[in-house]
Amino acid sequence: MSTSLIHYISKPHPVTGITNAKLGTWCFLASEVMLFGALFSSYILLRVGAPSWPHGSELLNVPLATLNTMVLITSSVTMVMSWASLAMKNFSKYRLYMGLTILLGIAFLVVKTFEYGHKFQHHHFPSTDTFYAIYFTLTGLHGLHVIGGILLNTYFLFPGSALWKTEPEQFTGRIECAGLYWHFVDLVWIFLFPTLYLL
Amino acid sequence: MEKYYGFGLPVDISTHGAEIDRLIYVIHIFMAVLFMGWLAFLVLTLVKFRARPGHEARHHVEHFKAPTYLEVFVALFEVVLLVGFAFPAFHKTRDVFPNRADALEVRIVAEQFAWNVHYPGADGIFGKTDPKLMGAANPVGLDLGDPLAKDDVTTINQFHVPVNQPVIARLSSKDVIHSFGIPVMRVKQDVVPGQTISSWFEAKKTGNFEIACAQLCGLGHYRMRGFFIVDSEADFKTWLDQMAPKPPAPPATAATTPQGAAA
Amino acid sequence: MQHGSQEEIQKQVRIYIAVFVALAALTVITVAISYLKLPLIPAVSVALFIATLKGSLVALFFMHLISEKQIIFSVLALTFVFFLFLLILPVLS
Amino acid sequence: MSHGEHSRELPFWRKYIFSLDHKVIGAQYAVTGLLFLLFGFCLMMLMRWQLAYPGQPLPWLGGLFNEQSMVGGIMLPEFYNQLGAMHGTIMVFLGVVPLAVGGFGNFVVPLQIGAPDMAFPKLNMMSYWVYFIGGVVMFASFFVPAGAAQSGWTSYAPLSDIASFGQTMWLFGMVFLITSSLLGSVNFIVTIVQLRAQGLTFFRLPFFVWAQFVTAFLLLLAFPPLEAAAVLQLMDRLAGTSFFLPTGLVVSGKLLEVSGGGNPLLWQHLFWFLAHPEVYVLILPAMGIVAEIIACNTRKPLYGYKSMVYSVIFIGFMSFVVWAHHMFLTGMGTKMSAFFQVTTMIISIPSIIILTALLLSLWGGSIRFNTPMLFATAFLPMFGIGGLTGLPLGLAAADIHLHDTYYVIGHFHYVVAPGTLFALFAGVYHWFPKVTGRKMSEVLGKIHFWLSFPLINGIFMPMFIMGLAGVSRRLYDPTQYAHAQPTQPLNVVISICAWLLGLAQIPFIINFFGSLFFGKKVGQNPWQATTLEWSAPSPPPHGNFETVPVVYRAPYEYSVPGEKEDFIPQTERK
Repeated sequence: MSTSLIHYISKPHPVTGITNAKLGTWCFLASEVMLFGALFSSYILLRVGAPSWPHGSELLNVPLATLNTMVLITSSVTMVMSWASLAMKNFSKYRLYMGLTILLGIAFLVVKTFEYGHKFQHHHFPSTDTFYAIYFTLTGLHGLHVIGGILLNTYFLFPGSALWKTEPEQFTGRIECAGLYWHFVDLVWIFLFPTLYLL
Repeated sequence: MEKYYGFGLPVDISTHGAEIDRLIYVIHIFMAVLFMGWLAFLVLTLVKFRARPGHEARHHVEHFKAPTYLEVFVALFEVVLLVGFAFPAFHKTRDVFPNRADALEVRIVAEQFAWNVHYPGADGIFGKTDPKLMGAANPVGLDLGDPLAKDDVTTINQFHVPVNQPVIARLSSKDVIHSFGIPVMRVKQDVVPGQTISSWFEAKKTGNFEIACAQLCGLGHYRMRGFFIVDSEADFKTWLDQMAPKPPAPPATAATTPQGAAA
Repeated sequence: MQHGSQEEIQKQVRIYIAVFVALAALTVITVAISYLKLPLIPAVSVALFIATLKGSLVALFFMHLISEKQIIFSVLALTFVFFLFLLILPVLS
Repeated sequence: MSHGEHSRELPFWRKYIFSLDHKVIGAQYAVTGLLFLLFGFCLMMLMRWQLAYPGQPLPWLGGLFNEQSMVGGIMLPEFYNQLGAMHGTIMVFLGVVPLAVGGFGNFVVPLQIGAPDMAFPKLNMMSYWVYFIGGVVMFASFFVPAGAAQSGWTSYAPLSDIASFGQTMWLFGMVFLITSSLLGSVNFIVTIVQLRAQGLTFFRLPFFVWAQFVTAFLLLLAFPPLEAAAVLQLMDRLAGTSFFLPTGLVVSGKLLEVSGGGNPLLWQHLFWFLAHPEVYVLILPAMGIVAEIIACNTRKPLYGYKSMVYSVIFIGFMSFVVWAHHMFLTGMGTKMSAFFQVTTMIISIPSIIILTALLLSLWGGSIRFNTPMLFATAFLPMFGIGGLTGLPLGLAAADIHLHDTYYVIGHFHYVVAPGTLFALFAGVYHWFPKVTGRKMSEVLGKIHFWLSFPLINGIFMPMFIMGLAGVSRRLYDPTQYAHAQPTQPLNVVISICAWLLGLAQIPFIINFFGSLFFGKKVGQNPWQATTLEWSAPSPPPHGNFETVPVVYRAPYEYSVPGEKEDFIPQTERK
């Protein structure tokens, strides 16, 4: 494998102090900031230009979304705990926390599905008005990110964790990067929640 | 007949166009001088420093002062262009509108692929319009029940204006983005659906010119051509009278409130 | 960060729990405030302030930004500037 | 350290198709990019027939098209618009960027920084294949009912919102291309930051690496807003939302059944937020290539290397705050337009600094006029014309007359065609020996250059005259307008030059493929150059270098007084 020739995969670079994967993940997150930033910016533009704009809490289910916020925050904690367990060389605890993170991610999606289903039942679709259009687009794109995170974490829970036996340091680094992504998804939700539901 | 179009800029019959043309000329002279200087230096260098027996490259080359001066000069010249030419000319066309009382106000409604022109008629006030009423017979969706609409004149692709009188055009689009361009008037303004954008101009000469759509608007973009006719004051009045609706309008279809032309 | 000793990580874990409690509390607060039905400007300011606070907690502690290396801050600073440029966009229309 | 034996064990499909080696991926990108450039060029040659001889049947080829495109060999306006939109899209996103960034960047950057490969080889492979899928989607869109996208490469809404299915394909294709660019840019940034050889400080980097570094940041941060815009437009087209559709649209006499409330200008803002940095994505790698070739063939260091580096960083930064100069005529306020006019004028200054530095680099040299140098030298005045003609367009008042005319077409083609493309040709001739171990034919190369150079000017110079006469771009039949008739003979001149330019590429194609097998074999450093890629064997083996390179010097140590040779490689101890 050509990867064996490349430096700073598991050990940090002596000058920058970080591994390749970590810098790469942060660069990727930077692009994600611009993606969601552009959508937030579009949201502001459309809202400012609209003659009237509904208050999110009148149309959306705030208690359910609050529950979902809690679920996502908790999953962020379990995610960071799974990394901490690896850093403390406790692999079984890692599996426990990682499994919990995945379950919480799925729980988030299930709640989201109920929310969407409820909207569709009442004939509220993306085409209904600009508010629903931006609501479905933003939460849908965020949902896709959650699905991506669940797939990634599942990979690291099962087949990907074989690396722990051969390259524990590299594996811990990978989990830290997966965590960065997962926390970012949480962070986006932290801004989406008040923007769409509370304002 | 005077030649309007050729290889250079089209003839300019507007009151404001001279400033735009002056800017275009000044900047092109500047560009030509700068480019010729560069090119002369390039050719000279390529000949002087070509590889040949007995000629060696120099590792250390003295620091040149000239490029710094040149760059400072270019920067200053750009400031002059902006402050001296570009800002005032753009400001004049976009911000300093003529007095509405002295001007002819028209609505231009663009569609795929025609220019609908809506004159307010004798009362000087536009009748109410509604997208729901738009159709082949009523291209701007004029509400015929509105008393203010009774004297309104609409044409398709025939834009008559009087000479020596400012014209304020309220530009809107029914479907996609078009761009309202009259080359001889040095007027070009994107027409964005959902918005009404105003543009003004004043013709100095009479004649028969054309409106061109400058923004890709679909498969008929190339033939979205309108006629822009500058009449003498008397001719314009005659034309407008001729176009004015003769028979009394049918009874009102809906209760309406009079609505003036929104600024 | 990942090379910290066991004790350091144990200390980290306690911080994570504290951050979690803070995040949960802030969520409750922001929802509670929304029921007050403040006028738009104060409501937006308060909600965005709390969201920024929560976001900073996540970024600083969960994402370890508090002890991160210079290069990552450089990337993020650049991104932040361009993010601000993006926000010029609504002003333009 | 030699891993040559290891790679030989790989089966063919792992070595050449799904390869993880940056050199193979670079070559894949370059060849695919060149093929798309040829395809995009062919689209343009078809358009040129309609423009030169509107309404006349296309000889010989006319019968090959179905009745959706041509009737009796006469092109339909729908097909013309498809050709226009796809020519732009293909040239920019499938041709130039993949060749300049994916091809040259992938092949040359790791070699020039002394790295064994890119930081993430698997990501690199994915980036190529995602790009490939994007290309296939774009290409396939010609064959769907009602054909490919036809709303211009800019895809302005609402026209694109109500366009036929080809537009949906275009959007999906763009999502793939954007994703590919994002993956690539992450890889470039990490590689350049982390994997530089020992001793290779940032100010010892070849200028080409700097250009690629800044380009990677532009791709990373400018593309996501377009991705957001593409998502919004897909929602408009597939889920019936109205992000770009205002209330009360009447299309073909019928009120559109949508909720409305959207804003058409939102698309333009998001699009140009990407597309202006994208212009610099096209030009910066080209500047980098030209700088390398000029330093090597003048046998002296670049003039003002540091000021060039600072300029390129400044350009990258400023390119994010000029986007609205594409939108002066959308009804923007004078204050805002003043802001963007000022930023536009500011960004011209670093471009002039780089151009002047490259020009002054020739002074005092001993210039070898080989094929790469001819193309690189021609880049300078051509980019000069392209840059200067941007000035009138950057001033809102002059833009009133010139906006959306052929002047704009002439301007950006001078930047991208005789500018960037010439630099890319120069790069192909320059690095071909490194990629293959063989040199391309100088005779064919010079024929290629001396035919292409006048012809390409014959295409784009007349466009300025047409633009000043006020002729709009994207016109299927310009003779419909009285003001476009006097300049119509120029359209014939342009078209003939374009077709001849097509023929002038034949020597290049023969040279490219012929030299793969029959080119003169060369050693590792045929141009006596100093940068690291020339310290590796030609072609470089898997892992690139036979010994791990250590750098002791600045990138362009040519003609140092008192030295035996007129070049000192970066790896040579002081």
